[in-house]
Amino acid sequence: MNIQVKFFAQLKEKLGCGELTLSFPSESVTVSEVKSALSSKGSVWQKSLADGHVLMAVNHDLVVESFSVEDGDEVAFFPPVTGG
Amino acid sequence: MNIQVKFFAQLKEKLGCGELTLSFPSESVTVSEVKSALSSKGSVWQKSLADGHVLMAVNHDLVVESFSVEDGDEVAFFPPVTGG
Amino acid sequence: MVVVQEADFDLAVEYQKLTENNAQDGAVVTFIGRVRDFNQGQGVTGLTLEHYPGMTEKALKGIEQKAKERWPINRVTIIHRVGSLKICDQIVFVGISSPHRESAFAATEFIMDYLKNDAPFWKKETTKQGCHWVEAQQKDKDALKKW
Amino acid sequence: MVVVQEADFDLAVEYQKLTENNAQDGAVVTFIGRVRDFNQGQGVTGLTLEHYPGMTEKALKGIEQKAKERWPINRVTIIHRVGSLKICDQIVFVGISSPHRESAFAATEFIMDYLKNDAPFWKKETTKQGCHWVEAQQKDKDALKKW
Repeated sequence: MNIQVKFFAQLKEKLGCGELTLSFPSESVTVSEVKSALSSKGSVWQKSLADGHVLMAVNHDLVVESFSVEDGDEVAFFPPVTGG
Repeated sequence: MNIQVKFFAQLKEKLGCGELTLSFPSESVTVSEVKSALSSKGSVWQKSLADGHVLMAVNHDLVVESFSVEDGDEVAFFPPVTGG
Repeated sequence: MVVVQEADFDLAVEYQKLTENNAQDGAVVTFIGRVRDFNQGQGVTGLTLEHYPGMTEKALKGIEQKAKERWPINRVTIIHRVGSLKICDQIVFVGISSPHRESAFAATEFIMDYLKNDAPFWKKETTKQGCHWVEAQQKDKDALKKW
Repeated sequence: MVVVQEADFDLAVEYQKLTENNAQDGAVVTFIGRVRDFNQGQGVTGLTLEHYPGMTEKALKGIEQKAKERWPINRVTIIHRVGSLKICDQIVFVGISSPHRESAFAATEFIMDYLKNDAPFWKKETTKQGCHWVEAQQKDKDALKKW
């Protein structure tokens, strides 16, 4: 299965990446497993995503790490929000 | 001493009076004594001013019955307010 | 700033006064009270607002001062109309600017809650059946408990 | 109604939308957030607002819905700007009309508190010394505790 992954704000700048596609052999993974896959891309990725303040969204809804991601889903990681 | 007394809203309508002057032989009286003097004007006055919801002001500040009134003061009686 | 007037007020003009040359206040809260078509009478067609000239201004200034002592708010405007009003007419405006939203919200609501209990205005509603004085409500008294 | 846009908004126009043909709502509360000249940087000259297109609208609609379930409010408008903003520029508008002032106040503040925590916007401040991302504040998280 394939998922789309997006990054925003400081996280996008640190990773030097706003968007990428990830493939998994299984039919679903948890957000935590998406994080692990991304962390294997290097120490900046590992360190940035290990930050407990990073927020996660699947298909535009905030989720927790145990949330299940399926084929075609859009997963996003971003720092705490500061609008308003 | 002389004081000016004002009435507003329902109270003014019930008493058929918006304003009057009262004279007292003493140099100061309490608001409660002003009420008593007014109540002696008749049963409508007595009944209307006995209503525990009636508010009292002296020189444009809300006061309690024990507040002291002096020569030249403006005393007002009115129902609970309903602005806003 | 406290104003008691028969004339209507304009939200855009009041907002301008709260914000012009004001780069320190990130938050502006406004409250507008309007004449509803139902209240204590069904089918309200309008109302007359009586007040106690002189005391109204003093009471409102006192409430403004209490709010300023309690919260870091910079600009405060309170406007209350008197006289004859129709359905949907504006009755009262409270506008506050502050560096912080929580202060602006709290102070605006505080001013309205105290205005409802301590400022000498009285509403007489007109309905198709005639007119009557609006009765003060216990919930307005209760609203003060949160402050 | 939820809008995310680069363009500025006009309080008078938004107030008109909240009140036209609306004889049932006696209370209108508005909040406007503006760019201050100080924040986490001294001498802020402006800021850039990044967002997550698609999710911002969904998050704001969700917050609007939660407010409507909780209070008897009739009309709700949320507007949030994105892109480059200068000092004193307007950032965000929340406007609510309701028959009762307490609901209008509570719901407006509720929406701002949740927007500050759950809507994917990020501010980058520009100062004379350069630019930096604004850090989220604990007090915004704490603000949710009252709801």
